[in-house]
Amino acid sequence: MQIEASALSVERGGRIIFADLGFRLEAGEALRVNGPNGAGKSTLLKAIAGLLPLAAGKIEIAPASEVRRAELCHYVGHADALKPNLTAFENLAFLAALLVTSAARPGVAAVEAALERLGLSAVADLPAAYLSAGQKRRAGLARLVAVDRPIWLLDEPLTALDAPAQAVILEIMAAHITAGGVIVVATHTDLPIGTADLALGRAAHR
Amino acid sequence: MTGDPHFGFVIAAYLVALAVIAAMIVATLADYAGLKKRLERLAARTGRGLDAERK
Amino acid sequence: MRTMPNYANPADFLRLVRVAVPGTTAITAILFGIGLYLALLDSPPDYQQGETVRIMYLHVPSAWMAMFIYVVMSSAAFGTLVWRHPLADAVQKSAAPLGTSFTFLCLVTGSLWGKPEWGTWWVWDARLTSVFVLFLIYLGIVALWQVIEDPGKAARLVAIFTLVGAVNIPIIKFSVDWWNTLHQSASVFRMGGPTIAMSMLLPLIFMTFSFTFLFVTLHLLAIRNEILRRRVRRLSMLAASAGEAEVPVIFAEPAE
Amino acid sequence: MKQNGAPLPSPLGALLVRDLKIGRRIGGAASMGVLFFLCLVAITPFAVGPDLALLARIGPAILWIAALLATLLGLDRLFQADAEDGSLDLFLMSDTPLELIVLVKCLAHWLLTGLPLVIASPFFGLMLGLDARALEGVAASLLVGTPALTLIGAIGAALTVSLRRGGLLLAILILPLAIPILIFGVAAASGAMAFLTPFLVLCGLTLAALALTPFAAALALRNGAE
Repeated sequence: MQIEASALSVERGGRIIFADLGFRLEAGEALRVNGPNGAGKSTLLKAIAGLLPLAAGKIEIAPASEVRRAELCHYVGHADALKPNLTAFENLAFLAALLVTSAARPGVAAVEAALERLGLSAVADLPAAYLSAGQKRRAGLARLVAVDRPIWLLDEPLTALDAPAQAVILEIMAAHITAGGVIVVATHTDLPIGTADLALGRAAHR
Repeated sequence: MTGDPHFGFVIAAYLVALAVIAAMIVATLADYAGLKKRLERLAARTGRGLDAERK
Repeated sequence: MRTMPNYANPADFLRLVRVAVPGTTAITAILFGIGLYLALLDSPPDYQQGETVRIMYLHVPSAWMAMFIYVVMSSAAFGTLVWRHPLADAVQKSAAPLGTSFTFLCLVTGSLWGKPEWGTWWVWDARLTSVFVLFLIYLGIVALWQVIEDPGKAARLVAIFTLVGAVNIPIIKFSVDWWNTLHQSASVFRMGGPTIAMSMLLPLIFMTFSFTFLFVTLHLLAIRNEILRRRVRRLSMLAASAGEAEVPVIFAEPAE
Repeated sequence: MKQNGAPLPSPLGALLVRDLKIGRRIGGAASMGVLFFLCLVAITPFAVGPDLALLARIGPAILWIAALLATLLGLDRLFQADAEDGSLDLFLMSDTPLELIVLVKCLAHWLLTGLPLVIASPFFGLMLGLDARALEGVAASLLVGTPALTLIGAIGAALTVSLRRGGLLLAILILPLAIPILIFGVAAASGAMAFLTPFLVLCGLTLAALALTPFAAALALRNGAE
């Protein structure tokens, strides 16, 4: 698994967010994207996920597969994609069912294991509205564990999490890297796992 | 009394009344049963709940 | 020495319910027994309408209940806004579905009572139309309860709407009556005329009291339900925060 | 192939169950459509007068206009709720085509809003003095027509997904497109002699909507995504 982006540029609302951006990630590598707010970190992640059109440049994945790039990616944005009046389990079970791919067909056990992994099994049958911000964030991240997708695109995954919870997330990210996955993470904090760095902001104002 | 041609309407009215009243009673009691069950399940988890009711 | 039971305190109120409900249930049963006997067996048919007048013994009491319950709900709403007490919220919330049901019963029995006389299931008679508008207001209140998540906020917002509704009901009543006379519809619907014979008044009184006591019983039970529902919500949140504490610190183990 | 424990439902099945659950639970807006429909029907006699003969003549039109407005004004949250909490991005990243996802969301919306309208219309028709035959006509035409209203309305919902006050704009956009459905719907509902022809045209319109609108709505969602 290798992902390479070259001469990327994305435009939104007539404004060039960033231009002529490139990076290459081999299996088992992580890329940390940092830069001031509004430098386009989220935009880059969404562009990689295929949620936003590219103004220029291209993103290639080797080995080439007929599956859309979006179906190889997990994207965790600021919003946790949780419906307040559904329970944590119902939310995650739906997302797992939605994001199923030919390579990974999680069952109910995988959903329960993911909740267990994120320390949410005690609150699994409570409506998401009752969860704290930290629990909601962990519930949002639980889909990373429930459905196996190689490319992880994480936007500020550690916000609203206390130290033990952050440790769990870092642990999961480390596990994904050692398993040969790829992570692009937008964050201000430095990460204990080895990452290449990509600074946005200066490039955007060329 | 039942000779009146419109007697059917009287019966219908009393049946509807019975149905509405029965529905209210059943709904209230079923709601109570459901809440007690959930309270017992929650009490088992947080150690309060039902005994708070018998305080 | 046990302090005076303060029924504003939910726990004391729950004990009141356990004590009072068997009593009111018995009274309701007795009243219904007598009322139904009088209404169905012991009262004469109307010289004009014949047997269908017996529907009046359901229609009029349920119309009275629709108004009575709205008054109960409005006073509870006033209590919610002035004293912000959860028990007033429970009284107000539990009354709404009961009021809706009695108003629905009033409309259906009114339609069944009118059908033999007018040949159609519904006539826009002034009184029936006013009850119908009251029914729409009740539906609005029940819908509003279901849409707002936080119980405290819901109670205050619904209380405001209930009181606004209460102010508007007389205005609606007046304008519907005027509307009805303006388009003087062909048939005039006579609801048991001003002077009801004693033989008909008695069953009417008994049925009205039995409906009222039925409501009191159901309302006490429904208030208890609301108290328990709020307790379930609080305990669920407690369980959630309790769950927060148990983040399994498992990063020590090697990744599986 | 990782396969463990009981299998999860198919993506579309899971989506349908989820939307139905959300609609019916606290905060869900399942019964709003029917109540709004009832209010619209209820206010007409106050404007037109209590004369049942007149009401019977315009009854089918009143019921259809009420159904049209109730459906359209209930659609603005169809995609907006998902867009706000991030679910829409995940729809775009699923291997299930967005068009089918749109179709399933319309089905869920129709089951919660459209179908109750069809079931309630005969009862509300009684208040407008409709006779049994007219009630059947209204119910049948609504049964076939409301799906088309939901489908076309979904395009409007997709177009206004990122707008703050999308609800009214949705109605303004979609009302002109819904005119054919309204014409043949009311014609079928009140058609004293010719019920079948307008009814079949209405079926045709609905089938066309079923086939075409998901593509338009999906396209709008993809382009609207910020």
